[in-house]
Amino acid sequence: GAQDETSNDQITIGVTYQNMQNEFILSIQDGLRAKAEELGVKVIEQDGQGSAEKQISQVENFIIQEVDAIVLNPFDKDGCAPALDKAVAAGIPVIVVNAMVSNIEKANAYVGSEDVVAGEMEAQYIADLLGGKGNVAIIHGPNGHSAEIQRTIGNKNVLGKYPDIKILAEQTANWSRIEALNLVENWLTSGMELNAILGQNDEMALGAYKAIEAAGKQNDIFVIGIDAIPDALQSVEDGKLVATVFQDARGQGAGAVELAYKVANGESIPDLLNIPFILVTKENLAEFK
Amino acid sequence: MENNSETILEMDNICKSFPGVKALNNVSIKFKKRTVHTLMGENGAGKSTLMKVLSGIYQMDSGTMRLRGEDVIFQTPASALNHGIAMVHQELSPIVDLSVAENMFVGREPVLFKLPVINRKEMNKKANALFEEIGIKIDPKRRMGDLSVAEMQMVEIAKAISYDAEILILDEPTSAISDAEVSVLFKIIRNYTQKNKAVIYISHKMEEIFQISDEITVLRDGEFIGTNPASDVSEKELIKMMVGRNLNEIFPKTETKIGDVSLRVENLSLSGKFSNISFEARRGEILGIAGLMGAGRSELVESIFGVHPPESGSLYINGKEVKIRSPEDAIDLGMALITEDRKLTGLNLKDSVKNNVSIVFLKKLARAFSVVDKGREVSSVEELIKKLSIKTPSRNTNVSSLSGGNQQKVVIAKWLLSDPNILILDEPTRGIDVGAKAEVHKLMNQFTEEGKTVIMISSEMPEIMGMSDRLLVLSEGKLTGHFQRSEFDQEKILACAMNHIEKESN
Amino acid sequence: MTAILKNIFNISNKKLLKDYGLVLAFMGICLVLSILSPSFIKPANLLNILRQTSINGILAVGMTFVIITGGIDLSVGSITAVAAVVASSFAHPGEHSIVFVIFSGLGVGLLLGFINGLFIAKAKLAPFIATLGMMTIARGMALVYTSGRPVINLSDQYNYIGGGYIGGIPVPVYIYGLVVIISFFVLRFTVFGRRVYAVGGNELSAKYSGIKTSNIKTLVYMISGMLSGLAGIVLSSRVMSGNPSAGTSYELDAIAAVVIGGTSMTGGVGTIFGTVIGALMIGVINNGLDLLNVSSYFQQIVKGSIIIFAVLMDKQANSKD
Amino acid sequence: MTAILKNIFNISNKKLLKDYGLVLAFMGICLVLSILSPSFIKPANLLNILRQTSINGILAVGMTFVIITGGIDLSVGSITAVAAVVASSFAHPGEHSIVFVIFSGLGVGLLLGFINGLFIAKAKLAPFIATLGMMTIARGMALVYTSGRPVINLSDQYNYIGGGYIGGIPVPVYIYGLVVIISFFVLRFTVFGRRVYAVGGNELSAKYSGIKTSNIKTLVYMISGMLSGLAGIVLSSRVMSGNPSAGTSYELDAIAAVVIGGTSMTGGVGTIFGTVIGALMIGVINNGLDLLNVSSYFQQIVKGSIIIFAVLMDKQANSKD
Ligand SMILES: Nc1ncnc2c1ncn2[C@@H]1O[C@H](COP(=O)(O)OP(=O)(O)OP(=O)(O)O)[C@@H](O)[C@H]1O
Ligand SMILES: Nc1ncnc2c1ncn2[C@@H]1O[C@H](COP(=O)(O)OP(=O)(O)OP(=O)(O)O)[C@@H](O)[C@H]1O
Ligand SMILES: [Mg+2]
Ligand SMILES: [Mg+2]
Repeated sequence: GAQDETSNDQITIGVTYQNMQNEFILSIQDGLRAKAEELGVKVIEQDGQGSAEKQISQVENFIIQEVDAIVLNPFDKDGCAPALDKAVAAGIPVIVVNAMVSNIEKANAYVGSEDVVAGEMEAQYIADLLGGKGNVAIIHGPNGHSAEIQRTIGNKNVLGKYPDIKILAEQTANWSRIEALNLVENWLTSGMELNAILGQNDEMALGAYKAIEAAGKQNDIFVIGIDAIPDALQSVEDGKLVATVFQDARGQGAGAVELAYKVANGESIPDLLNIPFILVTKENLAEFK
Repeated sequence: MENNSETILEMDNICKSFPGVKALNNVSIKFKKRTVHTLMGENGAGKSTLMKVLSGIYQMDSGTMRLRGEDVIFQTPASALNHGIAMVHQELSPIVDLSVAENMFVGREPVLFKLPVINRKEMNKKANALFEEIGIKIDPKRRMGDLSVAEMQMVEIAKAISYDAEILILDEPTSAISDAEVSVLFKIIRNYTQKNKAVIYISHKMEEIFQISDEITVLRDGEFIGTNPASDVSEKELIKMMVGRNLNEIFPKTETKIGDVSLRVENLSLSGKFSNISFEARRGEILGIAGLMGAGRSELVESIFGVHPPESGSLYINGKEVKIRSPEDAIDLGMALITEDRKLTGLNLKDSVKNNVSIVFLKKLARAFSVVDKGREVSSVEELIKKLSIKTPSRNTNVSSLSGGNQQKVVIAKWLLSDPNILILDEPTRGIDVGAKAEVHKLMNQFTEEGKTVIMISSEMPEIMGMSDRLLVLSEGKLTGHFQRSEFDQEKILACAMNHIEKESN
Repeated sequence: MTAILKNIFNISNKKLLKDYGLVLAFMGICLVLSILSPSFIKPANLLNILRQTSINGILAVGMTFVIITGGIDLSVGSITAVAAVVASSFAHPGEHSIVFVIFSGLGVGLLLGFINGLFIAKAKLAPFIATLGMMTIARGMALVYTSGRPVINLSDQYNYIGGGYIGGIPVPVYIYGLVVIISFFVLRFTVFGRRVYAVGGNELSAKYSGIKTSNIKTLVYMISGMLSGLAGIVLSSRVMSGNPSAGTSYELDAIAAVVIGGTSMTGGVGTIFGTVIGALMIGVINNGLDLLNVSSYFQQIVKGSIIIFAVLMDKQANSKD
Repeated sequence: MTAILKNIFNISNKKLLKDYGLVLAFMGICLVLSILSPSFIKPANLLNILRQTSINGILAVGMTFVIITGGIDLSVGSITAVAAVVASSFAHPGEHSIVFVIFSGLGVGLLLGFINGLFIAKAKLAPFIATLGMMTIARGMALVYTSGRPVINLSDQYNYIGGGYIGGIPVPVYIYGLVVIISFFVLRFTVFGRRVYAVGGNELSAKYSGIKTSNIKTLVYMISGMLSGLAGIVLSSRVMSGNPSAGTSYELDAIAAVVIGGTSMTGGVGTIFGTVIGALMIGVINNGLDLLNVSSYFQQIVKGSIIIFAVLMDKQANSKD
């Protein structure tokens, strides 16, 4: 009985998330669901499971189901562009949330900010801590994935400005804590003299910190992450991670569904809802817990 | 014969070694056209190896082969086939999911309009024509895996013949077929040699050999012993050449005291296989079960042994009713079943002689934490290797590298080690040499002397008549005859075996 | 139900019968989904399913050849990625002819498949190891080739392959259909096809019959490689970018489609028809669960259970005959 | 080189000989890495390698049992995740005794393995299908159990399992060592172990020899499941969080270790010793490439090539005898 699809009175919004095995995306979902309930809209949620191709298929399914609007949380900046094209061609409004697509101009609105900024923010904080001088390593997300690409661009945009900061090593740990832990253990035993490690997400930063702690170098190496997951916030509070980068996931989710609701009702909406990144350090931690 | 048969193939000083074994040592044989040349020798003498060298499966270490006077070396089976040498292998190797015709023509499929597209019609027609010509009745469209072992063997033979090769090698082709089919085969072989071609034949069955051979070569331990015209040698002489000593009685039945009933079977039925079978077997007795291929004998004993438990009927051991739901139950009740197909159900070809022999016995070798008592295991296995004179470089050799007959001995050893009270043997001497055969028969006798029971299935009339105290005959799943030793008569037994078939044809 | 279907499909038709348990399971799933979600049987959705199945479907066809010979190809996902980035890199607007672009993708797939074949057939490596190695190597090659960045800015012509329509039907569906028809024919009616079965069914016997088994084996990996190349082209043109991380873990879905379709992992047995049903079943389940808006966590539980259940049902049906 | 080593290892020792190609390849890799990176042979690094290998190593041991019976277990990674989240959920400070926590992880692994076993041994599903289904289902279960969020805030006691040291040696290394020793013993010296080989070598013949083959098969999946549970405990305690997406694609590394170690995918053949070398080889390569700071794109190419090369070398060595 719950499947009476698109009854005329209720607005239905299709949402495709990039990957629901990512804690951060779950927070977007939380915000989105809460807001949707408040607005009384029906949401059809799909998990892209880390595949642009899947997200395109899901948007195709939304078109078949004749949803009133689509919220697209793209996994792949380029690969998800056809999804947007298809929705536009079918006359369904699209709100893009949290991550970019290359043809963003076709969307009705973008909610969030660019990953490049997060990469810049963490690199800047580390550069400042190091006083513009020192050896760093970067732990990347999975090679070729959009967030990895953009955060890397951001990292390098900043580090490139400091001739005295050397990137001694870069390696992927596929967003995984255990892989980062193994990687940093190996780096440290190789005698690499590091002053800071940039994790492109918190899971990897936490793994890196664990290796550093075990090697007794927690006072020598700064570790920073991105996402502000609860575990990372706790770690910042304990003085372990020096900082993490917070993105208002709940705010993004809520904002996206709200814009989708409005556009489905024919209201006019802004084409950009900027929800900026915020650097979380011990000082401002209280706001995020 | 001699005058119009010229030499087609000479094998000269062929040597071939495997790790730990010198399988062939300077073997030289000449093969002639229009001649059936039989190779004989004990298990592991090197017969199959020599033929595999000839058909391009193994490469000889040294020696020369001259085909029609020209030196040849076959690097692959394909090149041997191209030179007109076809072989039926000792071990069946059907491609079960292809049709009969596809199996026959694999590697030289007839095509449509010179395209690489199979001409199925043509293929089936060719197969049919060949089957008709040589007198076998099998639908070429059937799936190979659905055939019985005997039918598969006939298909393999037909396949080899269809190459129309100059030299046709048959390595123990009759080990899986019945007398009726053997006579078909012999007709085929005669026709074949008439066409100015040579046949090389390998078998352990004496009567057959004298029936079909023109010349006989004996190998022993990889060495050439001698070639003789079949008409010039006696069975005794051959055996002596093979085993290097005199071997007198082939079926040395000893008289034993026949005791109580140890196994009683009542109204056993399994639909489609056999129905209403009742019999009893006594201590100290060898009970033979005769019948034609496919009569349901194997199914019956497998059923008793718990492999496919019967649908109805009851079993009594030593007078007590028992339920046997699995081979494990049967083994626990002191039964052993030596199955007919060693490759399929008898051996783990990926493991060593030792591990194959001890697998059933392991349970009794277990000490604390079910750890295997290795010392006892090794000594019992070694004892059996000696007792059955299993020809193997060591107990740790993989069984797959043993000759066919020695593999059969490993199966026998495995079941002897489990020390059963009721020993069931399904074609136990298939593919084993005269010496080993005598050995197996001696073992059966020893067994009964100890007051144990033996049930034996055999398709060889002399064997089953020679060894049994009593004989049951099965035909199409029904008991059609029951003979005391004093009443044994080959014709009567055969009549019972064909009971149903005759009724149908009348 | 079983009895009725047995009557409808004439029992004497053995071939059909062998597959009918699976077909029955497949139809059952479709029926349930149609009832639960009215969108499911809309023609547009059925086309969606076909298009969404096409990539895995193409890979599964190649995998069928490999598995019938008793092998396995774990590298299909990575080869898909290599072909995707190579073809894409030539597919910028106005640079190369579309024919050249397509051949580059197919060619690179064929080449990597050939290397797989060499290692397996000539160097006699276990297929699992050789293709596992290739899986890692090819992924690395795709990353090195692109420096880890997706190849973008592709021509409209190229995009037509994955995104175009002919007579209202998506182009990938035609491509998939063509692949299926040709493979079906090859496997069933050609000398090569029968030899694939012979090699998988009993390699020794095939060899003794004079078949160059190593050639057959090399060829099946080349076919699988080439079809992976094709999948890479379709995929990259569908997402309009050649991503070096594309195709990750595609091998599992492809193998699953083949095995669900009744092909035995030990070789010698299997059909393209079964594989198509297997791939469609996976596609239908993915699509249906999305339509029903089943939470993605439960989706996995449901999907796994359906696969097990479908194969169980197939076994039941077959064992009863 | 080969000749010298043949002399050093007395050739008559067959068992060693059979594995020595692999050992040689392994030693070769270690030698090269020691030369290229002086850090490689530091004791601290060797301990690192052992610790990093332990999780895959434990899974590979269970996989060895399964593969020797001729099966495969694709669900190990997902069962690892289920055990990780279940054990973690009981491991908050001061909530449950550590023994209970450990048993919960092992128990859930055992249970899921038992279900695998039932489907394979009793319902006669192809192991590939049954465990593929379980792979998906168990992953879904881990996600549902945690609502997709990692379980954090674990007790120090729990942390000790993956992060502690005894006499300077990491606890996971002891755990791995114990698993190896027990399994080696079981497989080699017990009746059960011998039956595992018998079932894998020829199931029918095993059956006729009075072995309850379905029990043996069920048991090996239970062992694999339980060891996956153990791996989940070690993993989650090592990173101090029970992540439902942990262990993704671990099955491939585990299978690779087993196959590199000389166990045949067709069953009947294999040793724990080989698997240990296989797992260590993967661990050493991962570690060495990190030490050498090889770019992560090239790492994949190098890693794949080394695996192929090592197995080739093993084959060479064995075929010469
Ligand atoms: N592939 C192989 N590897 C190792 N040893 C082998 C191999 N094939 C045969 N042998 C050995 O070579 C010897 C000769 O074996 P062969 O199979 O030729 O005997 P045979 O005369 O055919 O015996 P049977 O009558 O039992 O078939 C035996 O000792 C056997 O163990
Ligand atoms: N696994 C099986 N599947 C199908 N049919 C079988 C199977 N095993 C045996 N049969 C058939 O059952 C019948 C009885 O076979 P069985 O092997 O018991 O005969 P037998 O008297 O022992 O003859 P043989 O000397 O050939 O062993 C035959 O028609 C045979 O083809
Ligand atoms: Mg022989
Ligand atoms: Mg029989």
